[in-house]
Amino acid sequence: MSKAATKPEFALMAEFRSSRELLHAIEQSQAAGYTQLEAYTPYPIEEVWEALGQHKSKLPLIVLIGGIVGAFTGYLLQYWVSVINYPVNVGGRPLHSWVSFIPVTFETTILFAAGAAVLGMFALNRLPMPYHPVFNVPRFALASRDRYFLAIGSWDPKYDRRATEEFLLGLDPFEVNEVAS
Amino acid sequence: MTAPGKPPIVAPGHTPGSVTDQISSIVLTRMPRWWWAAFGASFALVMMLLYALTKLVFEGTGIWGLNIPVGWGFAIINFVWWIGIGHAGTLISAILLLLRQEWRTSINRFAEAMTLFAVACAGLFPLIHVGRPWLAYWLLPYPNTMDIWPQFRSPLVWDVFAVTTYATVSLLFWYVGLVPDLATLRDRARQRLAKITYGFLSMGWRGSATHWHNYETAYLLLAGLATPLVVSVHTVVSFDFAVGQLPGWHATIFPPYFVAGAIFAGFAMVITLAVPLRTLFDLKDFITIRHLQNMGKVMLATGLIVAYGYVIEIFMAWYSGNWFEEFMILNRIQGPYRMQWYALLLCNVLAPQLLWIKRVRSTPALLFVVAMFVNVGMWLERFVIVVTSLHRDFLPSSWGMYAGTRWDWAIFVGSIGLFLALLFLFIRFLPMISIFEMRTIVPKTQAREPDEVSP
Amino acid sequence: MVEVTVDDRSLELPVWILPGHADGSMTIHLGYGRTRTGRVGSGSGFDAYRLRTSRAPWHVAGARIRKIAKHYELASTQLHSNIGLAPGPNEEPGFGVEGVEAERRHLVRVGTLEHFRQEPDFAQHMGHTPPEGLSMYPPWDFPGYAWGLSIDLGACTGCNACVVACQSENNIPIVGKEMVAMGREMHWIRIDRYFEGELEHPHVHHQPVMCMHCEQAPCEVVCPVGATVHSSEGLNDMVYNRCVGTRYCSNNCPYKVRRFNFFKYNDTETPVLELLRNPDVTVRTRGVMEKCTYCVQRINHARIEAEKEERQIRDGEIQTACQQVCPTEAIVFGDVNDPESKVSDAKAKPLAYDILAELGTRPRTSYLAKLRNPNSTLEES
Amino acid sequence: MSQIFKPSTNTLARVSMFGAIFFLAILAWVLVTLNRSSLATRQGIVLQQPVPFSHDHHVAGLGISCLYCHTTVEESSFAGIPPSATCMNCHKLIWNESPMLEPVRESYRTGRPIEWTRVHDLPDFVYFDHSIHVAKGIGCASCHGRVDQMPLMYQAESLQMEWCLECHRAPEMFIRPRTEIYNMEWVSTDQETEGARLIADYRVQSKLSCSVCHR
Repeated sequence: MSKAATKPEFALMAEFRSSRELLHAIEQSQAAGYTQLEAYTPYPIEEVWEALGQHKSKLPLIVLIGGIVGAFTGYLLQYWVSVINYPVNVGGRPLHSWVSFIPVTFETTILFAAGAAVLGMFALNRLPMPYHPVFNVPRFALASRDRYFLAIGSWDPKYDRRATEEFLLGLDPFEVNEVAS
Repeated sequence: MTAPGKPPIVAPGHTPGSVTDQISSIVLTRMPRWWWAAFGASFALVMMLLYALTKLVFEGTGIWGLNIPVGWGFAIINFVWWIGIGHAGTLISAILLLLRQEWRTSINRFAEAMTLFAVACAGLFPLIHVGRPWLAYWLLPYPNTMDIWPQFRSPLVWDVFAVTTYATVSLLFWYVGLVPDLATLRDRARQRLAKITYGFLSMGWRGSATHWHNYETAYLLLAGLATPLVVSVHTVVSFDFAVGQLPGWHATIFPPYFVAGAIFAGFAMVITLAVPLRTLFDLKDFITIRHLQNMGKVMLATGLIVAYGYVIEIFMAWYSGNWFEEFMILNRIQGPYRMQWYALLLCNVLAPQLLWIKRVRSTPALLFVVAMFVNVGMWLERFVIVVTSLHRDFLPSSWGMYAGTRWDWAIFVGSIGLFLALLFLFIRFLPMISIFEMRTIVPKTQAREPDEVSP
Repeated sequence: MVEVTVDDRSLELPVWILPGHADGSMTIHLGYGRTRTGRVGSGSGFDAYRLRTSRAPWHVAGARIRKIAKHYELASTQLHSNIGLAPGPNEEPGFGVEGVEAERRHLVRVGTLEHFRQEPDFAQHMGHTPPEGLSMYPPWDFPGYAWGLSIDLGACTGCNACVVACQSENNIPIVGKEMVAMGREMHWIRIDRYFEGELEHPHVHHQPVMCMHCEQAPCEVVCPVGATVHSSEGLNDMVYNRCVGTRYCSNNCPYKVRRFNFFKYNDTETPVLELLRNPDVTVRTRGVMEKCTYCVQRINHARIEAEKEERQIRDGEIQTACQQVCPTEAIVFGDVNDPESKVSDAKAKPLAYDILAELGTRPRTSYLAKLRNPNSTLEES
Repeated sequence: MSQIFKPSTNTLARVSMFGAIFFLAILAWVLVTLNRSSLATRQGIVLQQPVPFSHDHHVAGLGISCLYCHTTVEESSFAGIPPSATCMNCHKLIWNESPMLEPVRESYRTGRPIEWTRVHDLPDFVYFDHSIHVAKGIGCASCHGRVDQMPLMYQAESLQMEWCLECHRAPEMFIRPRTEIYNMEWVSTDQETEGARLIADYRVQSKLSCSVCHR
């Protein structure tokens, strides 16, 4: 535990050995009135984000919009090229050969939707962000191995450096660390 | 989670910590000596490929064995072969994810990488098969001073869109899947350069609940998008033939039969790679007999669909009453390329029947042999479709024969070298098994309390 | 190979056994084996002048022939096909499938005068031509001119003048024996030859084949860059400068009339050769497809002249190069929209038929079936 | 692990991402512009000629018609470059000592034509015919610009295919009465209505088929 913090700390972070302990700690923290919680786990655990009150992601909507834009882009491009810009008799086929335009329309739909999914995911997660205060905690490296972390942000109205630390220590963590900002 | 009588997905005794350490250590420690030898050999093949391509660009398509009537040969055969191989990766990572097949987890990462590298090899061929490769960008729609655009009724333009979309989406899917693992490597790496590189590539992934929530949504959506995409890609590739009116090409069975063939070929290649890799890197705990058995079953099923395709081709030739079709089939069976057709039946229809036997499915060496037969057989299938159909079409006065030249072979073998070289680089620098997904399934597959941590 | 000896002079030659050649005789072509004919021609073939003396310039008797243990590769643009005769058990290989298939596909249609009198449109019943308007696509209009061509198989003697004329008119490169052996000859028009009947005395049929200028061209639909599309006058245009060389059009062409520049066949470096070429036709570079254009340069020239004089192009004003040289006037070209034109007249004849019409390509090139009028007693003897 | 990156890396990461998008956009714009610039087309560039012939002086100053030198423009696909004899018609008498005209006199004496540098050079696969354009009411100035204002000759238009198509798609916007073909200064007062009338009068077809120009 760091003691002499020159700057106000970012958060307090407790390390747990199992997801059950983490879930228990989240419940206890919420019961104690903490709202600015963030949990870190080595793999996705649905119960954790649900416990933290995240039920619906905005991502499906973003992907839907991406797909619709892709479909229109693909089809209108082909229509404009084949019918409006330079209409040519190709093998006696009609100018607006809509059947032939389906494959490309399908592909652009998928392309735009997939692009929207990836870019949307990174944007919603505020990535890239190579620097983040939580990395200041040396043991946080284990968040990508087998340890579970719960952080309470220092901007939480109920946050108090000492009281919160006491509270977290009461949850039977492996360790509680201060996250320097 | 393990049904009685079935081998487990992960060998007993593993914890999230142990899988993390074991898989990341492959990347973070030195490569064994054989890796250098193998990489060196495949790199030499890449150099041969480059030499052959230089020759091709400077002298012309004529260094290949092509002629009129056989305007397509090795290049298109290789293109379809590679793109077919690519399909298994997306299938494993996307479709099996949607079907909640957990056994996919330990093979999806390198299968996806295999997809990317196979698509890279595949993408090379349409570019170089054209007479003027330096103008291949004319197939892309971009505003130009000629005010001329691609001709969107051509299956080759559909191909351009399908293959580029497939390559892009596969790359995104693969990269998204890698981000948490890159973070793992960032956290484990000791050298500063490795830390910075993995740190940049992982974009600052923290594994927070918010991250995972959006991530899982994105991953599921990508899988949902990749599933129809993977089906569409080989469908579009089959349109290259099915839209033509050549007997032997113009068949409505082609889209489903090509997609099944692609999965068939792809799984064969996954087995071809998985069997040696699990031995060489001691991954038998993660790529278990269960995986091999399941892949064997998928191969058997898709192999039967492919065999059905062959039967339907013959049936339709008779049932259509179209003499051109009928002659095409007779020419396959009796014509000058009949040996290729018989070899194809041996490789693609007979050899997979061994997979009915459980002992074959559970013996890596035997499975590898069957997979090699299928790899060869699927190449022959494309040879039969492309060459046998073209060499004797409508006007007997224009019939001809075709044989690949040494440059055809050099480019084909070179593309295998490129594939292997990329694969060796991949296993050197990136985790070949998805670490975070292994962490996810380990608790479910282990009988004992998973969250107890080794100190 | 064989060694042919006449008196004390002898020559080693390759042999090609052809149907219908009289027993105990051989034909040796003069004019080959030259030493100075340029890049492609030098040293090709054998100089038969060594056997010829001024005493017997055209015909030599008493020649002896002996088989020798040498091998020589012959390059041919097509195998000879014996139609109307299934390959028997004693047939030589190479006589079989092509002939049987050519017969079955009714490519060349022949009848006797007697047959014609009984059934004048017999040729049209030999294949299946889909009725006009049977298409999923709305029809395209060709207001103005609509070019078409008709070839009378009864008149064609297979003299190859059209092939040579086309080659000169359209800057078609000579590719040499190795390329021909690989199936890479560049001629835009070829003469398909069929033998009919018994091997000892077959009938020979010739069928010139060039681009059919199909109204529903299979080649055009598959070109990804739009390098082959239809003109407003129904020509199947080939735009060399747009072509990237996917060869898809050739694969999809049922008539296999498209030719591909596998190498840079045209010598554009030697300045003197510039004078050899027709300046009105693009000299094709490597990697592009080419094919018969119905001599579009002549069409354009005639159209411009007619437009300057503010009149329609007259029938017969445009002659394609092959038509121009045809000694039997078997080839007729003109505007099929004009009911008075010669080509419309030819196409309206009962003998007119299209090859591979069942594919729905609607070719603009059509054929007139061949009629024979045999003397029944001579025929049987 | 401890922190690998400084806080400023976050900004750097974001800036580089948007920077990459910006860079690609700029690159695309540069390529599009370069392809249409005079670097690619030679548009507006004065080329070095053996004799600095001034169209400005001869056409605008002296009032010589285009047809005096480019004699075949009405009959042939090629408008024609005059032989040195045409120049000497006048220059036997005026400026006959000028050192600037020495190449012309030398050409006239020896019979070797002057090797002019070609200004309007279409690719070899394009077949352009002057006579039909002149016959259908396209003036010299439409393609060659105000030659009467060019002291030294340069290419006024891009001669790219999209430029050709601009007129072939809408000839009524460029057509003029046949009487005004050689009039450099002619401007229509009502191009749209008059153009449509001329299109009908001259039976203009403005073909867009490939084989009209490429064969």
